[in-house]
Amino acid sequence: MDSENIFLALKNIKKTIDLNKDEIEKLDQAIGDGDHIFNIQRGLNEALKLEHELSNLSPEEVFKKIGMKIMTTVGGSSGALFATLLMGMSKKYSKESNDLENLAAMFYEGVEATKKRGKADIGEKTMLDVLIPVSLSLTELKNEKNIQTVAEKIKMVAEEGMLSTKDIMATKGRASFLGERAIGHIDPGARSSQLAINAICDEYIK
Amino acid sequence: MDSENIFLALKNIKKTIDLNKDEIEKLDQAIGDGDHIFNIQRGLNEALKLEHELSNLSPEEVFKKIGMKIMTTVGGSSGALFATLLMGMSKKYSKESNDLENLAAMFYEGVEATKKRGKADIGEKTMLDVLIPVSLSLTELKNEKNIQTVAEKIKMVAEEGMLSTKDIMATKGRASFLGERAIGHIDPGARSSQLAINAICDEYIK
Amino acid sequence: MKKFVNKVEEILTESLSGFQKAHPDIIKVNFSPDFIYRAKKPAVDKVSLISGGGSGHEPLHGGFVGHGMLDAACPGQVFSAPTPDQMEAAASKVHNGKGILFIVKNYSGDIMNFEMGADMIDFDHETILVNDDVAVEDSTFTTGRRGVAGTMIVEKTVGSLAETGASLEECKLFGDHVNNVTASMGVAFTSCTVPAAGKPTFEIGAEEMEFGVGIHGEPGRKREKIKTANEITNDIISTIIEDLKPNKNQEVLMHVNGFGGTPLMELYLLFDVGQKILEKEGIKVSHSLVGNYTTSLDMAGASFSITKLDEKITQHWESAVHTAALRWKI
Amino acid sequence: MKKFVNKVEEILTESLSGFQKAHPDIIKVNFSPDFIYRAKKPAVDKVSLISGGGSGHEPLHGGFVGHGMLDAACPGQVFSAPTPDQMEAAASKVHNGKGILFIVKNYSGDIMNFEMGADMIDFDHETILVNDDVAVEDSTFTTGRRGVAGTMIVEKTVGSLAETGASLEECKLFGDHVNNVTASMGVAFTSCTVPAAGKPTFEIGAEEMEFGVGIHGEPGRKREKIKTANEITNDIISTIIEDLKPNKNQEVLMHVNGFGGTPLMELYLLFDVGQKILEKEGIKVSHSLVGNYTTSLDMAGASFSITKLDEKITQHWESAVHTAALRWKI
Ligand SMILES: Nc1ncnc2c1ncn2[C@@H]1O[C@H](COP(=O)(O)OP(=O)(O)O)[C@@H](O)[C@H]1O
Ligand SMILES: Nc1ncnc2c1ncn2[C@@H]1O[C@H](COP(=O)(O)OP(=O)(O)O)[C@@H](O)[C@H]1O
Ligand SMILES: [Mg+2]
Ligand SMILES: [Mg+2]
Ligand SMILES: [Mg+2]
Ligand SMILES: [Mg+2]
Repeated sequence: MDSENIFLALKNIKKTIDLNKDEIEKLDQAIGDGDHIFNIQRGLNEALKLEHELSNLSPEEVFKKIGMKIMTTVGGSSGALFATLLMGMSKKYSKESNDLENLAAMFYEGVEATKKRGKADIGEKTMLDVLIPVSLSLTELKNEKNIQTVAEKIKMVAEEGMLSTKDIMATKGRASFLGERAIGHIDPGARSSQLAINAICDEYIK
Repeated sequence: MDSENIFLALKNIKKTIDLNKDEIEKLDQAIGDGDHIFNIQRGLNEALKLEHELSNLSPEEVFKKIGMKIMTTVGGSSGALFATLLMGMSKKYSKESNDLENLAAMFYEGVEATKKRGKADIGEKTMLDVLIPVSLSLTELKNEKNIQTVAEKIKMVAEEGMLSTKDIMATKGRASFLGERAIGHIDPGARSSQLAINAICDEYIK
Repeated sequence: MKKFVNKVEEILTESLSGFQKAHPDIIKVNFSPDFIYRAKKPAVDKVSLISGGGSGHEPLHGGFVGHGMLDAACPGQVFSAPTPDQMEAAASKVHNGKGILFIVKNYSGDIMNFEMGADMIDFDHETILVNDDVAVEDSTFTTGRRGVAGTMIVEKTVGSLAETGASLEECKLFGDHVNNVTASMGVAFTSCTVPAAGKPTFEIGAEEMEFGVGIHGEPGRKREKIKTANEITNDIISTIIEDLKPNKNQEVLMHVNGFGGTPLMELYLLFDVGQKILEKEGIKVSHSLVGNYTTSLDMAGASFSITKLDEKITQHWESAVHTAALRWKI
Repeated sequence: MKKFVNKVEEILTESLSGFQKAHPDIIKVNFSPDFIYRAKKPAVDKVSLISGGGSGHEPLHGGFVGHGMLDAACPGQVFSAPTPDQMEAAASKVHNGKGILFIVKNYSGDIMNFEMGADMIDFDHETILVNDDVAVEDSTFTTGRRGVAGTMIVEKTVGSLAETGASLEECKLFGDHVNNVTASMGVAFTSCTVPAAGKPTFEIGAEEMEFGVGIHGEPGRKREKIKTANEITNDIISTIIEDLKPNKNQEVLMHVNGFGGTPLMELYLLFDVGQKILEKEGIKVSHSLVGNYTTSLDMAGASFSITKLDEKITQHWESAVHTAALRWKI
């Protein structure tokens, strides 16, 4: 894991998000306020601008600085949450571990911080319905040798999590104001999180 | 000429105006502010409410009171102008004259007052392009015995006047602000005046 | 039509009734004939300022009745000049010994109805005709230019002068002067919808704007493709400057006026752009007003009004005012 | 999209720049991180009030910075909560020895970003969460209700209390109290258009309205056929009354707030209707505010906010205020 990998992942995420812009926009228009796509696009653009500045730093520094950049440029719920996720992740990087072990530990820490920030948990129709299952699966799979297997599994888990947001009411975030009217709509943050995870996984699936 | 005639004429005018509502509305929307139809409909409704109150009064009183009602309920250019026309007309009624003589003299007086009120004359793309020629024709025809001939002639003159407003620029009224952009549109006040005159004439054409 | 309305014919009466209830400390409303007047009689003998015009431009004029501005306002039906009996009744109510000054926007309907009202009163009176809209060619042979958002600048400054006890003649001269050094122009993105009509006054394409639009949605100079805020402001300001011919270092008041449907955020953006353009011309924007003051119902769009300031205008712009829509130093 | 804009990404910066130029006597703007703060430091040591939220609701909150209301406001991107560094920088700038009181509308994004900002400062601080929107069910297990137009009532009254030198705790308690006795609900006829999106946030039929809409164009209680002003107001006021449970003879402040695209004429009409309905219930509207204060860009529609008055709230509502958007007794 190094700065180059991380920025490659970011670029892949950006590509996927841009490709799915209209869908994400519509999801937040349906049960939110319509800004989610602009928030994450702004965040990705700002993060990518850091590529040269961060090119020689350690992964923990890279995650921390990207997290701070997102914290100071995105705003909204997703800005606070994704910044918390990334800054949380930066805390658990260990030179001693391999990439998958690192990722599992870091993601776990990041997701825990995100849960605290959002005062939310699984089943509340938020991005956590993707992030939590993914974190749990990563922990389970952290010793798996075949990275493609991991990627395929994670991809599936993320998609299931994302889809699970469709038929429930929201109890956190803006969609919670809608009560039953939110049923039938996928949560925008769950969708963007799943797309991001997808983009990372696809790099390891031949 | 008595109160009954006058209210019959008003009712006929109202019928015609209502039938041509959309066209009049569009004319003032094109080169004015779109209120002309509502102004004249409001005026006609208010005037018609006076029917019983004025039923035993002399024609001069009837014209005067209708004029005052229009003055106090219509507003806009047409309110001021039609009120001036009617109040002007009321001044020249003479018991000694026959109806056509009366009408010619009264209308002449009313139109003169209207010209003064509007500081306008023929050829400025206003209702005066209908009212002035009609007034002149009435004066010419005031001794004509065949009332149907008069009605037919006046109807024609009014229509010519109305149509003449189409291809000129306005130098008075709201349409004057448009300069060349007013060319090609008939003046709303000319159209409503012509329709009113038409409705009166039709009563005498079998 | 999407409006908060019970019966279309009652919209004006109900709105005036709400206006009276919302501002009992500042104004009172007389119904039939309709006019708005100050809740408190002025403490001094002063010239009484009366304005009015069609409704649909709120807060103009009723929102400007109160200390430091108007003594009364006569609201007509939406976009129709008020009737003479309103002016007569308002004048009789507010006359205060020093004559009546009518402030009238330059439209045939307003002029004629105010004239007829003036004919009905015995007090001394004068009329200021406001014609600040440079979108329209000026000519002595025609009706000339329209009166638009500059009207409130005339009402504010002359209102302040009147409050000092100045004579009718002085007030009239000063008002004409303010009008002469004020120029305005606007642009519309959408049409307004007159309640009685129930549909938009004009059609306009999704990419079009009406350049030089009037405050009743009347056509302006031209229909064109929508431009950037910089370009639009440039076009407007250069037309205004051509008319006002300000000197280098001239201090001006710049009023960015919303027509009703444009967010405040955009109006402040326009103010920023306008200030920069004027600065480049060496003109100093020393005073400002940004907001929806002379509206055209729900029309999206905005206008700029610029007044060349001198010491006297500045003083009377800055002075205390206490009305429903404009309030400072009091 | 029809907006006055140069580059969509610059709209906020340019608008803030114009805001600063238009009100140099009242506010200053700090850029990167963006916040609006008072041009003059308060004369007394006082609790510093900081609010903020997504842009697009102007004049909320920047228009309420000044004597008697806020010390600073942090504007986010359109409809996106501001970022924590803005709150941190604003707090450092305006802290005045007696602690910071954050006034936050009850949205996840605002709450989290304000929390993160608060974590970054060393001063004493408290937060008032405003959740006045009765369109939304309240429940301790969910996010609860939205914060809408009642926010400015909290800002006005707590701002006034802070000006007296009251402690942070006192201000926080009073703000929570005002929030508790304030309830709001709105209805939309059209959707707003977020500049970055370039098209309306929601589709709505020519005869439809969104009952209980949020100030970001979020769906409300239900989509229904458009009704008369009387019916709409009845529906809203009865929901508010159910929540506030006022006593007979209760005095209230009634705020009719336009969402941006609705003419003032209609807002005053709504005020008239609302007052009549409350009067029938034996409730006295003793204080009023009518206008576009908490907008949703160009959305057509309006909301009612009602605050049950007591002596203390009344006093702090009436007291002097001097901001860009609200100004009286000063
Ligand atoms: N309290 C919360 N906990 C976890 N996730 C949340 C919370 N609130 C919002 N979210 C997530 O944030 C997403 C919305 O992000 P965004 O639209 O950028 O912000 P906002 O809702 O402030 O406009 C939601 O779809 C949801 O996934
Ligand atoms: N100065 C004038 N002299 C004569 N007729 C005029 C004058 N000004 C306006 N008109 C007439 O009035 C008509 C417009 O009436 P209306 O729409 O009711 O009033 P407004 O123009 O005030 O909105 C014009 O079509 C024109 O015929
Ligand atoms: Mg959102
Ligand atoms: Mg007209
Ligand atoms: Mg008119
Ligand atoms: Mg948001």
